[in-house]
Amino acid sequence: MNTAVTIAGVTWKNPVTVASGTFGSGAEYSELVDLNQLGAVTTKGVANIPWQGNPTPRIAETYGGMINAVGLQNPGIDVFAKRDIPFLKQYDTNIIVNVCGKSTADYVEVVERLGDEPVDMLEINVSCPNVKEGGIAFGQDPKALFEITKAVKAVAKQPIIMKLSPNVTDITEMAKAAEAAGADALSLINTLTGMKIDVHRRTFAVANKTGGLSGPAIKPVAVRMVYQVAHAVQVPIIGMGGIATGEDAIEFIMAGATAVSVGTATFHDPMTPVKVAQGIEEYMKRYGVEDINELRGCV
Amino acid sequence: MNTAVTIAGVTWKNPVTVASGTFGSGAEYSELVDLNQLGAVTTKGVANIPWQGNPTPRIAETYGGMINAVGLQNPGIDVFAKRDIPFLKQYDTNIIVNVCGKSTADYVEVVERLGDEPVDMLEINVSCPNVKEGGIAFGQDPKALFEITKAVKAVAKQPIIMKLSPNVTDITEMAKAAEAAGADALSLINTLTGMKIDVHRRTFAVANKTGGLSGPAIKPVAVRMVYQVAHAVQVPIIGMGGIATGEDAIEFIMAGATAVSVGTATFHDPMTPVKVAQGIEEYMKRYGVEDINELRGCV
Amino acid sequence: MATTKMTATIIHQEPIGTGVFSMLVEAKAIAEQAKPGQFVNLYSKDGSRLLPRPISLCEIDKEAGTLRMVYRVAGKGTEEFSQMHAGDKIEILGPLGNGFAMKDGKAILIGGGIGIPPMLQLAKELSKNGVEVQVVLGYRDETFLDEEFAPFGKVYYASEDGNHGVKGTVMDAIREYGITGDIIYTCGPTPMLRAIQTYALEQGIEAQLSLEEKMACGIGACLACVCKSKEKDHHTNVNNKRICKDGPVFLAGEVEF
Amino acid sequence: MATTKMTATIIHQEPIGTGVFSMLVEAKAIAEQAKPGQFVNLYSKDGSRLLPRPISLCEIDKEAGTLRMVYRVAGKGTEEFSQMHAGDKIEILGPLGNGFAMKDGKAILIGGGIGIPPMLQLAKELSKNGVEVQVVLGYRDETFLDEEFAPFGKVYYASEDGNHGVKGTVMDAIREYGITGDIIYTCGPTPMLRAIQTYALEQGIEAQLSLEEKMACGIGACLACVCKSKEKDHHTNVNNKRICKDGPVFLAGEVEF
Repeated sequence: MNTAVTIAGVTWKNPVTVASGTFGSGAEYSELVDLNQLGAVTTKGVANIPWQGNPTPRIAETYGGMINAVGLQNPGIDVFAKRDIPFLKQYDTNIIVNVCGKSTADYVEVVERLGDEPVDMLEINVSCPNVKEGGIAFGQDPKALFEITKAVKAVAKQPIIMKLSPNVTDITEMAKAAEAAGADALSLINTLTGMKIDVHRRTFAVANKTGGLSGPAIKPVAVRMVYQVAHAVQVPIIGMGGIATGEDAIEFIMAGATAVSVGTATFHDPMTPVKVAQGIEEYMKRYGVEDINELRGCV
Repeated sequence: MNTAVTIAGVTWKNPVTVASGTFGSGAEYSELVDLNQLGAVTTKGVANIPWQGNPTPRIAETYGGMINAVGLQNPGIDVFAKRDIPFLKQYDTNIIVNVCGKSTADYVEVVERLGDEPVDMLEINVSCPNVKEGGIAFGQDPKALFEITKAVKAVAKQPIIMKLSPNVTDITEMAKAAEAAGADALSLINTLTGMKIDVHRRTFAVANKTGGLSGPAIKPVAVRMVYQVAHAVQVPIIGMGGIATGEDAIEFIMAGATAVSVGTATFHDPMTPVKVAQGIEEYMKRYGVEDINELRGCV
Repeated sequence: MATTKMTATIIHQEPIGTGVFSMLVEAKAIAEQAKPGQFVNLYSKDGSRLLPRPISLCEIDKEAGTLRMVYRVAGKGTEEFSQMHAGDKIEILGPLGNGFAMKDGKAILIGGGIGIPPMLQLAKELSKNGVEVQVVLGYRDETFLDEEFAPFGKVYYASEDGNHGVKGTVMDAIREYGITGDIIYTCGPTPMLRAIQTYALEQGIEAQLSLEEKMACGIGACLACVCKSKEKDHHTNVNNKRICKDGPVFLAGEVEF
Repeated sequence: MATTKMTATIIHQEPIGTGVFSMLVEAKAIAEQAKPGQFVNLYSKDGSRLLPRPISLCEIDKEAGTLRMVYRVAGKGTEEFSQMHAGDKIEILGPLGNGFAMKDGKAILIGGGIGIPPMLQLAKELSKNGVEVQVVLGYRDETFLDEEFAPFGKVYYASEDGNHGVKGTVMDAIREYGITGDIIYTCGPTPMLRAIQTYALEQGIEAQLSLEEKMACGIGACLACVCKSKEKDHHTNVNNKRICKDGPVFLAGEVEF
């Protein structure tokens, strides 16, 4: 039984990684989860310099999900490269570094800086709804997405995954722009922009007013977008949005994803990423699937 | 304590109606719910001629919600006007007729036809994601929305509510287009386009492949959009998307809605629309709110 | 025939087959109104599952005010129900649908799989009405509920593995045993219903088919659960009938599915 | 200090005040590791509520392998917990956070409202260590848990309505009763903690403050629950500390909140 997948030339032992921002750089969860059992670890977004992030409260539970407005707090590339990459290198898994920035120059700087680091793939976060200056501006305009992708690709030594925002009228237009600019893979979906109001306190539940909605609640939107994008471009897709079980992962793979990320569900049970990987194997056994790649886009 | 609200000159005894398509024309639910206790009844979409709708399965449960692809099956305006309007006239509530069509001419025909009928408001469905020929095409392009709104307004005798699709990059652009064309009110959000795959049968859970995602799962997206639109236009808003309790309704009102619609939650409990109206009163009593209109947009 | 939404109390629950459970609830207002072939909506307590599960009525005891539902665990909702115990409360809406129209003619009741339960109350009432009842039950392998039909008529079996009665389908059993009658009442999987529909139309005998479809409201408002009708339907004004409201029982001649 | 995710069994639960519950669970692996001021994540069984509820440890019995949590019903999650009974299972992750650093100096333990419970285990352990313990408890009106502090030290009260001890805040009680000590340990609402922070910095005595913030992961990964730190934090490389991981207990001089 083969669970290995290859994305932009990088082979993963199984198609499961974690969604950026839900898993730190893996150190905290490594006490509870065996990182060796994941196809890849995707780190929290890292910028060229340290970011303070947003004021608190940064998160709120919603029905079947949550909204977050952490605001990409991160220690900056220097501390990250010195501390987090060596930590992850101890494990037999791929390292995907999520890169964030406020300008094209910021992204390019981080991507260049990571060129000589022992990381396997870079995921470019152009879709965070919680940071005003950048990110999402690139993620909601196909031309801007094309330009940032091209700029990043020009300096990148690792395969580039562009992470797409679902807060658009036509996700395929965005996917095509990223592909045309040379993206090696796409990951989708980032969070849906949401808001929660605390009616008892008459105030916003997160200090940023809006936050990114994630969790099982949004899975149908994510599956739909993965399906649409898989029919619009040739590059591989890492699917995410509400995955909590092996069957959820299979659903994304059937929609056309090559791999999947587990995010919010990890907050409900730290073992979720590993359970999803195991659940994929159980599904394959139950239905006699020899190779996970057979299921991709099968509907 | 005042729970009455006025929308485009029409006064509702309380700010609660039902979301189009979840309540038929009220006849079935009238056996379980007292329609007199609702501010308005919003009917299922009606077209100029009968529509067959989509193949089955038309619905699937999702996490904290559901997707539907009923495809606007309806008996056509003639039967509707002869049977459903007189039925609803028996009750002390406002009648909002939801109008659907495949072309501008279709919409105009139904709106004209309803001009002499004793109905209070018309809601124009330009955002149904489940019908290929029309609807959503108007709802995702501000120019098309402007034109259809203008065409409808030119012949309308009742106030026109334009129902907006959430499947857009910028909902405020759509809201502004509808307002500029003379819309008297806006209702939002219609459903998010979603997909569910049955991994055991390796097929789509609804025959239409995609369907509209509704239910508490999407409430944060709906609240965010109502808040954005309330800050972008002057016309009143009927807010909807996942409302299941009085506090949910208050959340939408605080975000800027004048009234609210209860939809999917009615499938879980037929009494929900009435319970929401009661829950609003309970909230007002608890916090000493004299007039529901005080809470509108208070965050 | 008022439909009631209420909180029912579970009186008894037990597994009666692999993944098949029998639940008895006290729901007086619904039991008083219910008839064979109708169903109820059961609601999950878990907030992630909002839609009701439509479950057919297997037995209706108007005096005791109880309903019996026999159902198969097919997902998380029915799994949740199966873990409930006597004394637990469950939200229920019913009775829903039209139910079978009981006639005087010699009856063939055909149940397939989890379509078998609604035939039990029907068998009981027809038998009480003095009608001659023949029961044909189709199983994959393991049987359930079959012994309870014995008091009401002759019971014939078909099973896929051949361990019970005819190896094959209920249609094979009907042919094998030469079962004849004036009217067929049936509930079961779609291929079985289609075969019976064809058979009944060929034979020119009345067949009442209980159909199934994914439902939301359960009362005819949302138009999720339609089937195609041969003639334009009076209510919908198109060639669609609402399974939850106009059905679930239809005449073989009026629907296409 | 390994953190364990496990299924705990509820041994006992009872209300000990209006909307305040005391839950005792068997969770040996966590109890063995836990210390005063740490907390656990409790998980809802309802699929609509995915995030854990962080609950402070009120008592830790390493021999019995039990944990006691005293919590207020503040929403649907805690309401669900409050309806559980002995024998029920609950998912739990812990111990989480740093806990109090127990010192030798004469101690002032200050608890406000639902910040009172974690002070009980602390009082017990400090007392066992031979430290002189003074306890100041602040309530809105109704008291709870206060009698259980008596064996470990002198207990002072403040209440908003004045029915218990000083009418006013815990700071009013400290001034009114002239309470002095070498070190303050405290948990409670933010305004109270701010007042204590100011007081401690003015008086030049150590104060360990247990902070609260909306949390997601509970282990320091998601960066939801930060507070501002006076100095650049070693881990985050910005002036933010993670309440769930670096806290919840911080020195008065190191955080701004």
